[in-house]
Amino acid sequence: MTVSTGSGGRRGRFVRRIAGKFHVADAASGDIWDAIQLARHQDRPYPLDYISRLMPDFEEIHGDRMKGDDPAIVAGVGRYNGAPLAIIGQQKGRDAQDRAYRNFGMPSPEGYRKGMRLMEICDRLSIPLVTLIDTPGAFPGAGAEERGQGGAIAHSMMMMLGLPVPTVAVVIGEGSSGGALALGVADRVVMLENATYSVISPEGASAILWRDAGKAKLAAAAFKPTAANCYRWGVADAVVPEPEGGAHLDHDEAARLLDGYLSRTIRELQALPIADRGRQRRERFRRLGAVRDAGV
Amino acid sequence: MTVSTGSGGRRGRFVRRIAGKFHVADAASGDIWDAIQLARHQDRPYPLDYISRLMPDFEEIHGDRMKGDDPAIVAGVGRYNGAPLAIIGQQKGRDAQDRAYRNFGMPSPEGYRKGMRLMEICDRLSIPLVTLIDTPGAFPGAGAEERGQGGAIAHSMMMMLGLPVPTVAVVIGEGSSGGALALGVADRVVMLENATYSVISPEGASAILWRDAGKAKLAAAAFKPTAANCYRWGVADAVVPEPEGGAHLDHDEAARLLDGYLSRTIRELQALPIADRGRQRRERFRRLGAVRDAGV
Amino acid sequence: MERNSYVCAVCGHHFAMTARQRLDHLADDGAWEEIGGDLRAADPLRFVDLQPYTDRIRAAEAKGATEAIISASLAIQGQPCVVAAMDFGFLGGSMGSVVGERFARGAEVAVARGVPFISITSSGGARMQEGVLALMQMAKSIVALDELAAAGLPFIMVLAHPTTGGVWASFASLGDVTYAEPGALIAFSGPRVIEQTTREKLPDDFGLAERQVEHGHVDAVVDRRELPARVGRLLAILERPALDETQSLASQLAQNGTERAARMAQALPSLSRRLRGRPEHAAADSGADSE
Amino acid sequence: MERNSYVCAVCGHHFAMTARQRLDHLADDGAWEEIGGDLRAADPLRFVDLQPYTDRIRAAEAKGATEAIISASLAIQGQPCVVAAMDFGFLGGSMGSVVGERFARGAEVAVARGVPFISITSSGGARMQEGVLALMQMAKSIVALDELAAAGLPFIMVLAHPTTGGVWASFASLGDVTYAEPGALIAFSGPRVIEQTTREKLPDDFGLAERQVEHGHVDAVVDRRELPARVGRLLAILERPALDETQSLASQLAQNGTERAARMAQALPSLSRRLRGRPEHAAADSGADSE
Ligand SMILES: [Zn+2]
Ligand SMILES: [Zn+2]
Repeated sequence: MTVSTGSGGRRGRFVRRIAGKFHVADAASGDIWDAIQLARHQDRPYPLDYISRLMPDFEEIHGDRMKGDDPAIVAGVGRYNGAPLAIIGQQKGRDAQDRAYRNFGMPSPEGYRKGMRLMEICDRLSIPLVTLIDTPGAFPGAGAEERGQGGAIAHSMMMMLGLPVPTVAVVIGEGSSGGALALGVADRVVMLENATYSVISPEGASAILWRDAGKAKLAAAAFKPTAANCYRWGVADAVVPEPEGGAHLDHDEAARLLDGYLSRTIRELQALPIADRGRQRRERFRRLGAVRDAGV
Repeated sequence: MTVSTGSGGRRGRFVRRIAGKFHVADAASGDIWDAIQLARHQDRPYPLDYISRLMPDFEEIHGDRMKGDDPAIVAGVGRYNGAPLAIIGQQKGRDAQDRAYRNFGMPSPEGYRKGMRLMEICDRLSIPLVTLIDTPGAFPGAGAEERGQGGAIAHSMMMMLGLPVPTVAVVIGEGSSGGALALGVADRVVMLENATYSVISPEGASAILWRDAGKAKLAAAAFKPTAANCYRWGVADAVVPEPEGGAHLDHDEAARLLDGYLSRTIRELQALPIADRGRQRRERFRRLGAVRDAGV
Repeated sequence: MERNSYVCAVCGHHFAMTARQRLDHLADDGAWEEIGGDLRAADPLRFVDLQPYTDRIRAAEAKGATEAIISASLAIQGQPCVVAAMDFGFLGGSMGSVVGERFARGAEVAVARGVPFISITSSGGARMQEGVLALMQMAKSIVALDELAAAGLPFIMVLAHPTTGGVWASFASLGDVTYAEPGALIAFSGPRVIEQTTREKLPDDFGLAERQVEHGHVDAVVDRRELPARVGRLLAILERPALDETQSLASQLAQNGTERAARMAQALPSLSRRLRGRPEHAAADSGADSE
Repeated sequence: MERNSYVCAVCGHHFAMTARQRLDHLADDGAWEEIGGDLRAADPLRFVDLQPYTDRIRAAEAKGATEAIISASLAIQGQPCVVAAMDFGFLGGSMGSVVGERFARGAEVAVARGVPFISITSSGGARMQEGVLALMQMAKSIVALDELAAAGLPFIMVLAHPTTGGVWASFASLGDVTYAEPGALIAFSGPRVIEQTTREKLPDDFGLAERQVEHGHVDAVVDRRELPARVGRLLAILERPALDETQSLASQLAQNGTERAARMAQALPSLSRRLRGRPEHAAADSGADSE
């Protein structure tokens, strides 16, 4: 039996990527909980905060052309470094009224379909795409289910996978569940320093795995969903630094730091032949995971 | 001023096609009204009648993956001449209950979206597509409007135009309005002998143009929407004969006659290079219409 | 009125504008060059309802317009583009062969010049007097937009009152970005037809631009007075960047990928799908050499 | 029970089946060959909830199955294909790295052999104990289906009770044709989560197969006893025809078109879109010679 989780594993393609250049501390569970609080801090910049700083000229699109417009997803095109750039992100609200309007950043199928409409525009007009991920998950409601929440997420992943343009996914806050991954199938997946990325929120896991709503801290410690760990697992390709103390303390500086990463990365991706970009994107997601081989 | 409606017109591309091989009688208005009655005859074969005869093994698909399933549109894949063939058609009902169930063959956006789902399958799996057109029009309802009836028709046309597989549209009964054309952007558009194809139903035209619901016969005579005339205008590429007296008298024979045309035509289209097929399909629809040139 | 873009200064009502007024309003310095202006309506069906179609055409032309649409080359806020503006005053803005033809020629000029295409609609739908040939103009408009998309050029829609029937069910539904003027009725089936067919009682605001935003069919309601600035800003956002060295390198490399895809395709049966679907993927499959 | 496909002869209730039982039931003569059978769950997070993940794996393996999915080559009604069948009995059919990997390998074998791919799902969703790496298996399944689509091969889904969470939000939603077993619960968020989050009171039949047909997400509810015949018939319908002379001619000609498209692409900047979008169209533009 071979445990193929190290870089020397026999079946190289299933070996997760090991962080080389980024210092990964095995954080204490208290630190992980702090990261989760920071990732959800209500003063943390949301997509529209980044957009207004990175792209003063931004045209937001609205509606899925079938049912309605979902304010939990922001989508549009702006001018960035002398060329058009498309953005899709989950948008939380800051005050009580706005939070309700944005449905706490939990998208409905209409939101993902608005995103797919923008992806089609990216395809037609050759516009690179950046997604900004920040959601506790897709909205769990009967109507959303009836209108195809599962299929909307699946199709969004499939469409992102096939886009011929450069794509970058940035987890800017809380990336939870398929509702986050729907916008996450990109050439590069990166996380802000205090962002988290996980299969489920700690509260959800607490209720399900511990059968006790009060074990969220334990769950967080078990999932270890920090940027550093996601980088170590190969789920994140890079960690983008935040201002000292966290992005919520200085939106302008947070946007500048993200700007630096995006400018460089989009340029790098554009320099790749389309064929290589597509192959690398597929191989990136084909590879992720950790398995044992019980054979020989 | 040049009237460019003859084949000798100066601007060849806008000249409508003139029927050469098909005998076109300038039908008296009574004959046109008879054709309209035949096209709508309640014993006339509907798509499922043809399908059961042409393709005993047929798998119908259901649902648009967003809202529901529209019984006014039938879509599926069957085995035809040793290969898969996809069919989409508007389906009317024969008895009162079935007519209501099928909404009198008036599709909702969900129906066109089910059709587009099948077109995607045709694309992925390289399956030729035949559409069977028979509708008084898309359903005029507030809900259908809210769910995007206009966009569904437009997108259906756009998707048909871009399909890389051979496509044949057959007007088998009453082809009225954009609700018919949504399934009509094909390599070949043909009409059964007693079918009609028009911008609006005679009753609709009567109410709007004559401001009198009782002038349907007059409207029919003005529109002349018969297969022979549509062939003359270049809107139909061929007229498929029906059994003596009309398709409603002998479904088996009607299916055999259609079978003969489809077998030959699909084979012909498959022999064309994809590039030529796509170009010819676009040119076909680019050309249609009749204009005067007021210049030089 | 003209100085206020034909919008009532008191209540904000947007009055109808002719196609010429539309183009004067949008174009920098009011300068535009017409495309396909010589085309006039024919009467292929020799159609007569309460009066002959030719009489209707003559009467409409006598009012000054030559058809229900004008396509023109112009610049908006410094951005060159082509605009196809409809005119409800000409036979209810109905789409006959000339409308389809002028629309298509507008798109073709946009492709030839590599500039965006914009349409402002105001139409009751297909022109019935041209019968099924009017219906076919819906398909012709789709072919034109398909050309535009293949050239990677944007299509921007502005829906003015009313946009109904076959116009809404063809090109007007296919904008990359879609604006509507306040209070514009936007529908495939008009309210009267719906009420007669289904016996539904429709709300007063049925199909209005503001409701269409709620239902997800329109991106934004834009006051006409803001329209030139709003469209100009969007064109500036979408403007293609000049090719710099990095990008020409990238496109060279991409071509290499394509050639490999083409070579590989010769070895496989379902080539059309593969190339159509994803050239980069097909190429990846063919080349272990590149890994 | 086994003779009746684990369906109650009295009330028609469909009892749970293991993946092995599924494959035995579908395969001609019960013969199938496993793909990726050596793969076993690892514990990348050293995860502990009420008990260590490694203990859970050991306990599940002790019951006989090696993981929550088996991929296998087999024939159904004479039609060769690959089937990936899930097993709710193994940790709730949850999708961890092994499920993602075996699913992907199944699709890859289908591509290598040029045969259709079928999946039967029964899963509570992502395997939480593998954290975000479990989430990534959703994306991996999408990559696998994308390969399958690029090869022009069908993907047929059979949704068994229950199909929820990340499985429904990834490959299980993407069948070319999608069947469901009677009474199967199909949902992204389970009823309990919905009721807790939104305080909605859900109907008893929430998310059941029969409702999913009404809402347009499933093509047909198929009784398990009919499943081999129904799937076999569909495979026979979709079977690729043998290449006859006409078609090889056509594909040769198509290749000519492609080569021309590639040549033309060298002269144009936005090649990726054009080729991606419509090779036939790009070729048409390039060649006045063919008109
Ligand atoms: Zn006023
Ligand atoms: Zn029982």
